[in-house]
Amino acid sequence: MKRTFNYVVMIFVFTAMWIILNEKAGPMQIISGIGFSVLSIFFVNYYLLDDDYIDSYFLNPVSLLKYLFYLVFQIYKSGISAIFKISKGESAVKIIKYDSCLNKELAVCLLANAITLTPGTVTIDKTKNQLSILCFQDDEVFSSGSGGKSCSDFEKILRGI
Amino acid sequence: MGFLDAVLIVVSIYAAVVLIRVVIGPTIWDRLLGFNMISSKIIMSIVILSVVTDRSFLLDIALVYSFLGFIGTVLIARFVETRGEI
Amino acid sequence: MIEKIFLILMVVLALITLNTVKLRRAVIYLGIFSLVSSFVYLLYGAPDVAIAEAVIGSALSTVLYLVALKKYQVFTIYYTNANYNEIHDGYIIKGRAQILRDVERFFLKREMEPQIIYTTDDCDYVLSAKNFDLLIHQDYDKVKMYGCIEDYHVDAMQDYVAKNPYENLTVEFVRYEAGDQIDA
Amino acid sequence: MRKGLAMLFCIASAALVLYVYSDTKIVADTFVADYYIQNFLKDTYARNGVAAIYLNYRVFDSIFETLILLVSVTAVINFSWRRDDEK
Amino acid sequence: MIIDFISKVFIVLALIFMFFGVYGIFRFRDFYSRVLISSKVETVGFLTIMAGIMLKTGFGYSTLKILFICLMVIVTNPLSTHAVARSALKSGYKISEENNDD
Amino acid sequence: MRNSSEIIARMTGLLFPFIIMFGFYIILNGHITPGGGFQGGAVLASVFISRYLVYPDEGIRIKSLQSAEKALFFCIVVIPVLFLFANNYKSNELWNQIYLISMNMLIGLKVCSGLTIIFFRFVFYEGGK
Repeated sequence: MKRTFNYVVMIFVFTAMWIILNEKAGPMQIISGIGFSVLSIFFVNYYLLDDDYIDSYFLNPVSLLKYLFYLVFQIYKSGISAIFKISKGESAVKIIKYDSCLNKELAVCLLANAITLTPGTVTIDKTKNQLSILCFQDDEVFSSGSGGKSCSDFEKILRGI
Repeated sequence: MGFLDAVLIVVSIYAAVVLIRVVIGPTIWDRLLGFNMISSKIIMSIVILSVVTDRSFLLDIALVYSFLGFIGTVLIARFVETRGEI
Repeated sequence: MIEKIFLILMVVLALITLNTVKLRRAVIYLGIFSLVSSFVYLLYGAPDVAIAEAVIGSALSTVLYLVALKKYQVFTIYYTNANYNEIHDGYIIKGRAQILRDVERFFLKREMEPQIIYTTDDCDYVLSAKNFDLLIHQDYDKVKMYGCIEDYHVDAMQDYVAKNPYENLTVEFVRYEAGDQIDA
Repeated sequence: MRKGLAMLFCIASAALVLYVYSDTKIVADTFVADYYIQNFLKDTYARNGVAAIYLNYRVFDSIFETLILLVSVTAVINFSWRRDDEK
Repeated sequence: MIIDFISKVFIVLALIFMFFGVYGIFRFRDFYSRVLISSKVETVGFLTIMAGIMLKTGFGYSTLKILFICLMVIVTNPLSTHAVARSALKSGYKISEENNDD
Repeated sequence: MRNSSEIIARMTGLLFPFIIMFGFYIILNGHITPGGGFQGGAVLASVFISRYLVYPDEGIRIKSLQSAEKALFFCIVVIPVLFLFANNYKSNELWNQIYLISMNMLIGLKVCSGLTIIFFRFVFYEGGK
């Protein structure tokens, strides 16, 4: 039941993308959009990926929107602090290991993507749910959370995905 | 010459300045970083051009770059990392 | 105005691509060239050609050039210097002493792709890791080169250095067998 | 020496192209182009002129283009032949 | 009128962000600082300039398309940065610091 | 997975259906907006290239792609002969639209299979030590 619901949500997303690309929302576009999204999902399942696309890549739209808003807010916050760093010109760098408290593979990858996207930190490597992060010497954001069991705000949002 | 035309010129001058880093960059990863930055600037200029000339189909080309632009960078980086295997 | 900037960029990129010796750099320059040329096609009102150039230049042609570069053998050279303990651009540019430039030119002439890696690690640490083909250690005017004894490229390198020696540098070759440990 | 000559040639041709671009308006004979631009919509019902030309007026062109792709695929397969390719 | 002014402010702000990104790529002296700061401030400038252009054009299909471009850039831009940084670290370009935590 | 980062592999898999839909969009709207058979086929072929980033092993059936390419080329030769040189439907708008869309589609699929074959032959069979 839940699987069918996920299929319907994904097909809806792809059809919306098709309508945006065509810049027209007539009946012809909707029918062809549904047809091509079903075709592309089946093609990806049978020919390109080993596992099922819906099972491994389904995203809850509500928490995805929450994640996006928080991500943009975070990007601007650290972007402004990055400007001060540029004008100061400091350059001491370190690598820290960060144990994430997430279980799903896709959520960990989205967390790594978000870490890379914020100025000041870049993800280098990932094994299971441990991330190696490259950051500045005086950065305190991730080194404080690595010892204890507390989750950062990103992970609280990403749990719902 | 409108406001957006001036913005277009400024963005292209930025791209030309980043090209200096691509040319003098001591290591090959500096060059790849500059390549990445120039590609994002080209996406910006295409979007601005489509607004200036009021042709919305030019956005397709920006979409092509945002979909497929990372493949070349990833492949070159992997080529350097594995020392000659692709 | 905008066309002129991008046309001049295209000419500059073509000249740089022609003038470079290392082929991996040329692949990157060609990637930027295809980006800029796609934008110039757009400016002159040919969006069909611009889409084709974008797809082909960003994904396909890069891959084909890299597959062609697989034929070249990559020769990994580590460079350590005792005088510096921090990597920055000045180290890389000033550290390019005459000897390193000669080594690079020598391998390029033999149709190999030298990949030079600058480290601040100790010489001993790099020796114990042993994922290099040639290690150059410089301490003011004393240069030591470490290479495997079965590598015939290093033999040719030794002959080359012996044939035209340097005035203010003493170059010494240390060869090790494939399996054993050496101490520096 | 050869590289210097090649650079000189490149700079000269670039200067020529920029000069031609800035100075004169060179346009080829526009007889065929005018006919196509005026009539392609009611001949072929395609709103994109390029598609009208390569699928209707010059359809042989695109047929032979795909033929060239087929021939090049065959050539690539033959040149990269390997011994365990047969199984 | 006021929306037009706000969009202009956004675009000028984006140009300032991008100027800092371009300045930072010449300011820092080693590769890792450059990959940490400059290429990311670039993304901030990208998002801001897209917001300004979306305000300028008003709501329509082209606005949705630009939003879609922004989403795709958010997904794919970190991938290339991650690949470049990882390639530099794996092939031996060492970090110039003595107390690494690994 | 030989030396490929897990993050790149996982996030590239997320993009597959989007790229496929975009390629079909470029092919199908080739007669209205810029694009067409060759460009859309190249986009579809780059899906297979990015699949190489996810699973770098031989999981592609090249033999079936070869036979598909030959069959598609046969169709490309036959359809203009049936339609364009028959002279009966030349002034009918609907038939013209169908002809344009089907030709674009065939050319796109053929270019996709051809470029995919070239890429995989080069990567797996050519250029080894």
